[in-house]
Amino acid sequence: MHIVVCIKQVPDSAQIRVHPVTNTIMRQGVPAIVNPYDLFALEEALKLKDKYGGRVTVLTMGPPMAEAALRKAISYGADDAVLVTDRAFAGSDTLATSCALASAITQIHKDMPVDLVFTGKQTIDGDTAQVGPGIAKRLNMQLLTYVSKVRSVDLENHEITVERRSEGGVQLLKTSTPSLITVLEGTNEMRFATMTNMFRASRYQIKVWNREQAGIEDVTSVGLKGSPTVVSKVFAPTPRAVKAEIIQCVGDDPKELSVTLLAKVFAKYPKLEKEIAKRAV
Amino acid sequence: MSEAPEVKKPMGKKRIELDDRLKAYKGVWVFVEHERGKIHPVSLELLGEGRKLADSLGVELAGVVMGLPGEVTRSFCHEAFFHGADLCYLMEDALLTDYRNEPFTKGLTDLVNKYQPEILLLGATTLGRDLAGSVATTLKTGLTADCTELNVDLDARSLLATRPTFGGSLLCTIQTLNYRPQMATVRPRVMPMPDADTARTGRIIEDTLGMFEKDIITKVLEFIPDAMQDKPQLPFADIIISGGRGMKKPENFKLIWDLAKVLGAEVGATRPVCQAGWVDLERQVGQSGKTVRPKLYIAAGISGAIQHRVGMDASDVIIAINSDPNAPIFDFAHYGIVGNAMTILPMLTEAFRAHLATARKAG
Amino acid sequence: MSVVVKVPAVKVEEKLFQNRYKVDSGRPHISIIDEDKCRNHCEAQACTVCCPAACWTAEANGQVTVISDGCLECGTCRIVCDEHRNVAWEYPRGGYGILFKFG
Amino acid sequence: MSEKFDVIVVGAGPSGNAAALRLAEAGLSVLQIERGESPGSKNVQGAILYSDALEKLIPDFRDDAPLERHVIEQRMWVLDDNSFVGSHYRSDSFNKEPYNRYTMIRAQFDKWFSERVQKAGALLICETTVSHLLLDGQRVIGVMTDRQGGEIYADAVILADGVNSLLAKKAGFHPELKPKNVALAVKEIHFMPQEMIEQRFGVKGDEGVVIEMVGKITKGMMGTGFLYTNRESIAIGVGCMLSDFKNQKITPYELLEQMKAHPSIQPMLEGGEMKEYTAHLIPEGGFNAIPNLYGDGWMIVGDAGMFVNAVHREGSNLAMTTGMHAADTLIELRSEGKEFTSANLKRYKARLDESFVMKDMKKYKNMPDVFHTNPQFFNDYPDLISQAARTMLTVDGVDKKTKEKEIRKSFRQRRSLFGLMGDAFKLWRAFE
Repeated sequence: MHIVVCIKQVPDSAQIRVHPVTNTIMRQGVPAIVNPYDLFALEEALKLKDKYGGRVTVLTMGPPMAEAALRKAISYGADDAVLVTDRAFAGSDTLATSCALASAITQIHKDMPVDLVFTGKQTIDGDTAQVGPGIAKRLNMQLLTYVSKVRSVDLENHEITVERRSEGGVQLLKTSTPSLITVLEGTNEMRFATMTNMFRASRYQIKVWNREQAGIEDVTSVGLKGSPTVVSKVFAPTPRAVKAEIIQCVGDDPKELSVTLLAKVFAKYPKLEKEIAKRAV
Repeated sequence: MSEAPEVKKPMGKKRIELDDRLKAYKGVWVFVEHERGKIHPVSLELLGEGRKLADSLGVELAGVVMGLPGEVTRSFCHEAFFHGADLCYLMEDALLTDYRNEPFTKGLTDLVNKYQPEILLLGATTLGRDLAGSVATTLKTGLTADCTELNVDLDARSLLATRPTFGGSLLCTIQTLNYRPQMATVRPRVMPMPDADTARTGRIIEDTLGMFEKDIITKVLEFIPDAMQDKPQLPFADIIISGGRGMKKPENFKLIWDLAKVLGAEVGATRPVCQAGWVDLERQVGQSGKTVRPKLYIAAGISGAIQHRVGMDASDVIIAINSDPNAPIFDFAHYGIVGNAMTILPMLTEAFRAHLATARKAG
Repeated sequence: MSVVVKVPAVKVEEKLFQNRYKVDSGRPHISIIDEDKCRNHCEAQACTVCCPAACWTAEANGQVTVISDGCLECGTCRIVCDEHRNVAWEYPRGGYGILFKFG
Repeated sequence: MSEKFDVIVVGAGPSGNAAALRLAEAGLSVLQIERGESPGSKNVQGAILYSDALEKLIPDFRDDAPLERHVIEQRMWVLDDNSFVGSHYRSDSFNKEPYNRYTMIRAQFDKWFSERVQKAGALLICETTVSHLLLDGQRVIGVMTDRQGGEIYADAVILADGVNSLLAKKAGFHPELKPKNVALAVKEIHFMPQEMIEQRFGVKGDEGVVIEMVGKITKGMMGTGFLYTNRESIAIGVGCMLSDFKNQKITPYELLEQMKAHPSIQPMLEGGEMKEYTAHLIPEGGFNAIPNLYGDGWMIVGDAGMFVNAVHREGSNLAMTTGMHAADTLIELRSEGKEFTSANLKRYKARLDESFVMKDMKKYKNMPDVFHTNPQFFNDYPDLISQAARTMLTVDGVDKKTKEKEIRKSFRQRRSLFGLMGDAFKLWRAFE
């Protein structure tokens, strides 16, 4: 079984700061990490490899420094890593990104047929959750999003059974491979790499492909030209005009504070009081 | 992230600017999502928002209803009319009983190609995101995900879709310049729910899927509804009590559960708390978690970082308890108590309990 | 008499909140060797005063507890316990613990 | 199959990087093991970089090292409760290239340094904690990491594992640190627009200011405060002997908070955004606290070997220099075909004795004791000095001669004349 896991190197969004005056992103001290959602996808793929055998190839599109993300994936146990990097990719939106990745997967497929493609459910920098579906459509693969568990894989009959989170519950789905699976967070816990894999990751020669090597002939299908959407404005959220009314009382007695708070809230929001009173039954 | 270039962007060999074929795309569509016999509230919120967009563009608002043949599916069209739709595209087929990507993508793509809307909106739910991504790629058009605000640029008849980025610290407005339809998914609980006008009615345009079960590779073996699994339903809760790092220890979350029990409320939490495993990931409120819009949101020991704020600041009433008087949460909460959440929460629980007891006697 | 500078109560949690951690849940890297020693044989309980991340708490019943999630890995608690040597102190597993952005 | 290298360097801070760089350049197979996510992610420093030690290792470091500002002005402040007496030394000679002192951000500097080391050919493995040394009798033959299959072998192991150096302690090479031999420093980094810093400190471009502080901010504890200007941030911190924290029951972050609220310091931080809070131990025990530095198959460098000059606030330059000498010792022995035995590694110590490292350590060897036994240096004097300044600078109709007399009197009230002379003598002796 051959699983391709698409990952992305992202800035740790929890550490991002916005310049108070210019509203620009201040990148100093913001670490680049593997998109945390993708780690669930990688671990799920590695678990399948442990169970059914085969290979795991990690794939990313990004600047040369994204190599670090792939190296990390190797340390966890991925077998191969491909970095697709080219100036032509700059400014790609989700449609253009899915085009580039789909094309690269096609190239990987030529070396060794791909049975499954895994991705995280979304990235923490873009939060779009569109690249996975986009790849599936371009490669004409079955799409299984928000998968919380891979129940079984039937290698002989090219079948896979998964649990998929949907709005009101969990769907148990059966489909044929090749298919693309976006993995839900919390599905598993990333393993602690072995020393052997740490050495392997440090020495691994990552395959670096430019646009042509990734099999993308049409330069207008990627980068800015291949992106139907453009960012027309970036701005900071407007602060709310009114600040909180701070409840105070003599001695700051917690009991009195609580009672005062309820009195004030209910006086101003009688509807809320009714809503809460409904719960008295 | 690229800044907006003012140039019209050529695509492939054919289109240089919004060509005549694309100019024919007219109207605003809302995909009406339903599962287990109920419309997803986000679809109604979107109809309310879509109505405004359609009015400013001077076009009609249409709902798209896909489902198994029968009265229930048909009733969703009427509900769409009540909430602002002028017409509905109805596709009934037994293959559309459960959501599956393949038939829904084909059905919606066919409808778009045939009736050519200029804007297509879906809820940013698991279903909506799955379907929107597939349809947009199939149509090779632009899609803006997880929006929190929609507007139109009337000159270009262009949808201005605004969404949080970089963990919510910034917002960006995204346009689809030379492709139609312009697609967006919108977060549940961000747009206000429009009032239903049961006197409203509209046209139903029926169409067919034209697929057979044997064409569809993915099969639904079983559906395990959440009610059986006791999953928290944060986005639709009317009252939410949330805790952050200021709760200091996982054991202290009991104080939050106590208050939630008294009020029949859901329990929420910030990302660090969820990541530390103090509470279930499903309960995370904020940029990478759930967006909530309860009638009452009580935030205990939450500093109010932007990542959390974007998920809850549309709540009707926000009460914050934090020991730091300078915590950003006090900048957008309605009421605040500066103090130790561990001592105030039990007293607040007591106060609510007493209030409910009085209400019980009176009622 | 000298003027006393008024300082608002310090909340170390707010400081630690700015830091980046990868917490190894369920695997604390610091622990107390013999709880009885802290309770009955250590008056000073210096760890509860000197820890710059307030990981150590003196409980009302005389016990000392440690929660190492916010640990800055400085080693203070281990060294300050020089009379009793009652702190089992290891580095967290590779990659876990505090991750300084600036250092 | 376990891996084997010529040398394993534990730690990718300044000392470990210096050692690994030298070894790799000389063609030895080097494995460097770092427990942080990346080099620097576990390290804390003020941070001032003195260029001379680094220059010896990487002459062209200025081309691409992540340096913040070059220091053109040094301020020394003596603070009492609400004022300070200070000296500023600013010279345009500090503005001539090549600059000699820079402010920097350690997490970024260490990462850059490590990239140079890797380019030279050393293999780096991060996110891996060395749990103990592998011993064959008394000889170190490798290390054990916390990962599955974690035994790795080497002819020599350089311990660059920082002030806590658990490895040497576990192996019984040296005893646990004493509270009186380490200072505990806490620090915050505050970000603010570049223009604000330039305006506030009267600098432009890459120019920077360093402020060292003593006085009431340490509440009578032996220690100092500091404030360094980075490009778009300010590092502010305070460090005191751990034994003093312990004896006086002072909480470090409260001490820092009170220092930040000092009327002379608070305005410099206004409008900034605190983005990281750190704490670190500094081995300030001096010459007398230096442990055994080598043995069969092992050497200690940097903070692990207590190489810090507390008086001159030097550490990373000593770390790099010791790392360099440790590496050069191994390179020399290898070229002579000699084993890395204790007897042969003695040359490391000899090299250090010859260098400025041991000379400086020796020169100030009595300083820690003088300060430990004479708290007046951190307690009474700052008060008296600023009181004196205040008295002289207040125009109130009292003639200067009377004022001088008052000042002398107040000094004598706090310290007897004999005590004053004694203090001067002690300081002189310690410095000598």
